[in-house]
Amino acid sequence: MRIVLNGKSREVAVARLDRVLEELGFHGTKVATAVNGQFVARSRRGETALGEGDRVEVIAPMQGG
Amino acid sequence: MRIVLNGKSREVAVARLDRVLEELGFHGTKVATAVNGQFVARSRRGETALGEGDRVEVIAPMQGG
Amino acid sequence: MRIVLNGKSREVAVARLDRVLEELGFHGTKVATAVNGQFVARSRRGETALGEGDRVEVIAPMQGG
Amino acid sequence: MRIVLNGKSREVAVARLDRVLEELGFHGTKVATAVNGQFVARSRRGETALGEGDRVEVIAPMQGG
Amino acid sequence: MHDFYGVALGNRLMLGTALYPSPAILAEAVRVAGVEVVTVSLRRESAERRDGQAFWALIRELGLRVLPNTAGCHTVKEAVTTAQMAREVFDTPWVKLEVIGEHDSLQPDLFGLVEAARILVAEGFEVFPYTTEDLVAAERLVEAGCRVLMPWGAPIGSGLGLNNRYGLRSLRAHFPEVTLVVDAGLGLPSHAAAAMELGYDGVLLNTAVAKAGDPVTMAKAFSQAVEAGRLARAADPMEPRDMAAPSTPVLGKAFLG
Amino acid sequence: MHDFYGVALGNRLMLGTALYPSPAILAEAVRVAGVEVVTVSLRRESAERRDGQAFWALIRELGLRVLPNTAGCHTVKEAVTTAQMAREVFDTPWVKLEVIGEHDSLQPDLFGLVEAARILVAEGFEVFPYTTEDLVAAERLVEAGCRVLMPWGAPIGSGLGLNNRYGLRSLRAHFPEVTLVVDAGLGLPSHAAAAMELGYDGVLLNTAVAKAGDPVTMAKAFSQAVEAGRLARAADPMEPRDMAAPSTPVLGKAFLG
Amino acid sequence: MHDFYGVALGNRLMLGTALYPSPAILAEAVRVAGVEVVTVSLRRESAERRDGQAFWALIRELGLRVLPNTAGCHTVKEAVTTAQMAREVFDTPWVKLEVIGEHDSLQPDLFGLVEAARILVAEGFEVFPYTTEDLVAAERLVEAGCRVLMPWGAPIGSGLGLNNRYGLRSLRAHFPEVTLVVDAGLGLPSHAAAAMELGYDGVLLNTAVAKAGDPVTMAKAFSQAVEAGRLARAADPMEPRDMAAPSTPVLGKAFLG
Amino acid sequence: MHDFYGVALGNRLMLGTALYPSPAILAEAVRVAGVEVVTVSLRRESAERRDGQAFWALIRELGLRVLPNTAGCHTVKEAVTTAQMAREVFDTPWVKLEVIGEHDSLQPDLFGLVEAARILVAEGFEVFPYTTEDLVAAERLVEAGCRVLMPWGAPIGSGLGLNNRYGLRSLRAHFPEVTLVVDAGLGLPSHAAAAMELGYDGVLLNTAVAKAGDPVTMAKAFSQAVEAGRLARAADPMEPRDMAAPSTPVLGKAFLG
Repeated sequence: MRIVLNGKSREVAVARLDRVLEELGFHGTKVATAVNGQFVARSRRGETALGEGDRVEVIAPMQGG
Repeated sequence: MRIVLNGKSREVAVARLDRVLEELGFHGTKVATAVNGQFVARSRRGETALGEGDRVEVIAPMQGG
Repeated sequence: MRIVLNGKSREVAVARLDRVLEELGFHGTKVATAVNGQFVARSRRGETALGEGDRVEVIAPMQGG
Repeated sequence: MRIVLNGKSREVAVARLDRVLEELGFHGTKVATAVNGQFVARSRRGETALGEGDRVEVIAPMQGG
Repeated sequence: MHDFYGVALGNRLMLGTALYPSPAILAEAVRVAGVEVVTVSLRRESAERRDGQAFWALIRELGLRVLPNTAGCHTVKEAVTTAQMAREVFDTPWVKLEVIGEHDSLQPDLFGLVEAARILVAEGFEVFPYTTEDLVAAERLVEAGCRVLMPWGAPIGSGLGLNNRYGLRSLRAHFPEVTLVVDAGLGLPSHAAAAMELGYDGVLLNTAVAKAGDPVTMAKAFSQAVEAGRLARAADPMEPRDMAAPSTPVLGKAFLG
Repeated sequence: MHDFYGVALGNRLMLGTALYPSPAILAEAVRVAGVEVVTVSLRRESAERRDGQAFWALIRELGLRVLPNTAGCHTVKEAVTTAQMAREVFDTPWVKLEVIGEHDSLQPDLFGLVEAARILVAEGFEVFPYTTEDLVAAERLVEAGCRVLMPWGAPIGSGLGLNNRYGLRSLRAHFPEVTLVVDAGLGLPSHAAAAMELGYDGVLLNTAVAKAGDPVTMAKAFSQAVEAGRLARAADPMEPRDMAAPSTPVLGKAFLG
Repeated sequence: MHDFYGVALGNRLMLGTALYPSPAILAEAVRVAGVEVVTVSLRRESAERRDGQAFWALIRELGLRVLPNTAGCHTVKEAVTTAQMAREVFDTPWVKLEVIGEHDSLQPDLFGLVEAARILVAEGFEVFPYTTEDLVAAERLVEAGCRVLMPWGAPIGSGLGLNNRYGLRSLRAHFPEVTLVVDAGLGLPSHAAAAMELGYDGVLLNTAVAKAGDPVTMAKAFSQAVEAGRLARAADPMEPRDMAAPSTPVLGKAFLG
Repeated sequence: MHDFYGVALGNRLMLGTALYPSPAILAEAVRVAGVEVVTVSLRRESAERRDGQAFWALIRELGLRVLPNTAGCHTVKEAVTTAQMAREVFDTPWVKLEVIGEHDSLQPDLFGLVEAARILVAEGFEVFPYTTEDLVAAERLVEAGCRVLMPWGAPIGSGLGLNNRYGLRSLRAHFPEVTLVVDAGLGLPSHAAAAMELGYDGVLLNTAVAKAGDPVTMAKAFSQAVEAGRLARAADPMEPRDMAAPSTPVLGKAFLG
């Protein structure tokens, strides 16, 4: 299934958001997620199934003013 | 019937707004009217019947900045 | 002999500036002196003789900005 | 005789300032003169004899702020 | 050149009509200054005293274009109703829209202002919103259909001048197509000239003229200052420079050492 | 009202004559602005080119009062000799006395200025000293016989405006009887209006007009601004206040809640 | 004394963490200045580079309180979602709420700001809104539940200082109970001191420190200036006066004529 | 780095000793602020009261370097004689040379100042002249042998701050080698920080501290502000810019539309 991760199209083998993050190499990272513009809390990643073409944002801390 | 004209309680003998204005001495004046906070155009005064306690505002040109 | 000390007329029994200072009660004070508008150094007080009506200024440290 | 006119060395045949001005082509001009840094009034040009190497300034109106 | 809803004004000074020592002085001030637009307002009329009728007669006599305001309105509803009454009484689609948000500063309520502007434009009014230098509010007012914006210079009646020149310059830069008028807070003609030098299209004031010792002379002074600022902008001023530059050419200076 | 050595001027703007794109534009600017006094200078004349004669013809044609300067003089001797020559050429006792002390800022040398002023006044000149806002120098210039003082607003040609308003206000307050003119550094008409609002009797400038994109229009702008500032001072401006005050009376406002 | 949602800060300077020459210099600047709060942001993470993880490690090392921002958000939705993600990542209810309305000036969109603030407060956030000196917007933000307001001094990164001192003073006067922080636009420590002298409770900046030739020294300078301004406000400054008053007593002066 | 006649000062704030509520508060203010130099003066001593002796004891106790002034002197002769007496009493070659030219503003008399400076330098004094931003007077004072100049910020005791920033900046630019101190007229720490940011080497004040509600705290505030300004100058501040620039990088921003 193809999703859009941080603006780039990616092929993923699984659908559950937590699994997707693992598959894509985010295990052990401090990140927050949004799917199609909606925030998805860490606690809810396990119950969040992605669909074809879903836009997933994975964001992390960054310098800011 | 009693109405409130420009904040003061007044007894009037008629109900139609145009008649009321005449009765209250506004004949021949350049004024605009509002009833209970709603603008009533000159053209519609004849078809506007006032009721007990209605608030009538009769306003005229004044200095302004 | 009368001199003017800090603007006030004073009678003094002696003429030498160092003696005058002593007579007037300035012994042991940190002061500087001027006679008739001219600075007189401490070292020269002994050789400075005052005359009738001389203006003597005796000044000391004071708050300043 | 050589003089310095407005900073440039010039040969002149006469010595009187008024004649020099004429010889150098200033007839009929609105100018003021100085010799060796001193102002020489128009009225005194006739009695002013120049000497070898004298610095003559001939100035006229100009734009100014 | 920017116009005012299709109306070209020769004189870019607009004057309020309040606070003058007398109607005669108001009339004379307006005449001497050659203003073409005056602001007016509305108040309750007394059938006996009929003050409003007298004032109206004076304004008609002056034969000027009037810009009715909604002064003192603190809600959208008040402002809209007042505008509707003003349109009928003064027979003009123009309205100086004021929605006051705060008592001490008489600062505009930008939220209510945008809402009221939308309503009035939809009803065919030509709205002159009394606003601040806020760029986003300006954008919304323009989207609402306002073709004139009137940011304050300083609080009404304060006479402080241009409190935020940066903001006013920025507003001018962001809305090159919109007619901009500095409204309120000016105290001296130099303030008015500066507003025009910033590229503003006009200046509206009242207190600084009406409360001057000699309102007629002050009206003339402001009128000339506004024109001076307008001309200066058109004449393309020199760039300021940090160092001096002799105006009198140095070349050819006599040597008098 | 303050005069200029017995001469009353209707127009309080004085213009320099340098740096204009052409003599024609200078002439037009002066005419349009209605100025009554222009500053002029002196330079070496060439018997061949006779530039000075042409300029003199132009000035005579304009029929204005001229104020010759001693621009570029850095010593008392230079300034005095230049003044003497200027008096003969321009046939006037007036002289704008400049003794320049510093190259980058063209700041007046107050020491040389006072000395030169004493000499020239003794020789019967009517001296217009180009000075700073320094109160002590002003006192000495007045003691020397100067009845006009011309403090700078900012360095010549900088266009920065009034760098030290406090100092200029203070100078005005200390010399109520003396004619005061802000000379040099102005860039915009609002600067000129502000100078007059401070109570100054006139404004002298050159670069801001001559170097504007359109000198003729800018000259008119400055002329109007100077007059606006003069009128404002005469009209007794309102006091600025920190809080707002409604211009439109609140009494009698309709209740439309 | 005003706190920040129940947190009392000893050091009233808050620093941004962006634009420093290196993480080491950021860390040193923060340490030397003794700041207790730094602003942070969120961006897309790359599973390979994991930049965010490195930055997060640095911040945890610094052991400071973080104030996550919603920089770059132009809509309410973006800002709210960003805030939600920030709360999870940084594990704090604090959020510096930015809803940008205009690109060149990065001016806050007051309309979106108030709407977003209402939503976030309802969700339990402790909102630090990046706003302007607008009094009505301030009123609505406070009504929405904001107990801290952060008006700009000037556009972000401009270094211009306090563009509208009148407006900032007015905001302070109208909201004596609210914690006020000047956020953005400061360029020099004197700007920061002035903000505190106006009665502000803190100063937040980034560019002026990060882009200084020596960020560490500049951070220390700002920290001291903020403290200086805070102390000055507490010490009840003298009233400025137009005339001079000798500091050295005149009484008893020697007569040396 | 500029020194003060061979003396390097760690703390660039110098304090006057007059007008404090009590000697104890003066002592505490000086201690808390960590100042290294205080100004003092001279007055007629009474053999009975011996006030001067008590003050002298206090100063000796503080163990600070003293800078005696010639406050209140209006003539060269007075100033010179006062300096001579001060040197003997305070046993220092340092003198803050004041020749006052005008009563209301306490403006320096630049003419008398230069003359007195020449005399005192010839007699071996190390002169700290209280002057204005005048460039020519500065040149003459330096030629006379002054290695420190102390231009005013505003009239003594006025608390107005820096009345002529352009002039002060210009003075700094023209005398890169000379030690420059802003003396008098400051009212707030932000004024002091600004003076140091302009590149000045120190700040001298009295009234703003002594007349504050809490002089001790205000002294500390000024001390920190002076240090903040000094550090900022050393840290090479960013250039101010007219437009905004995001501090938080835009790259990598999440798409949450």
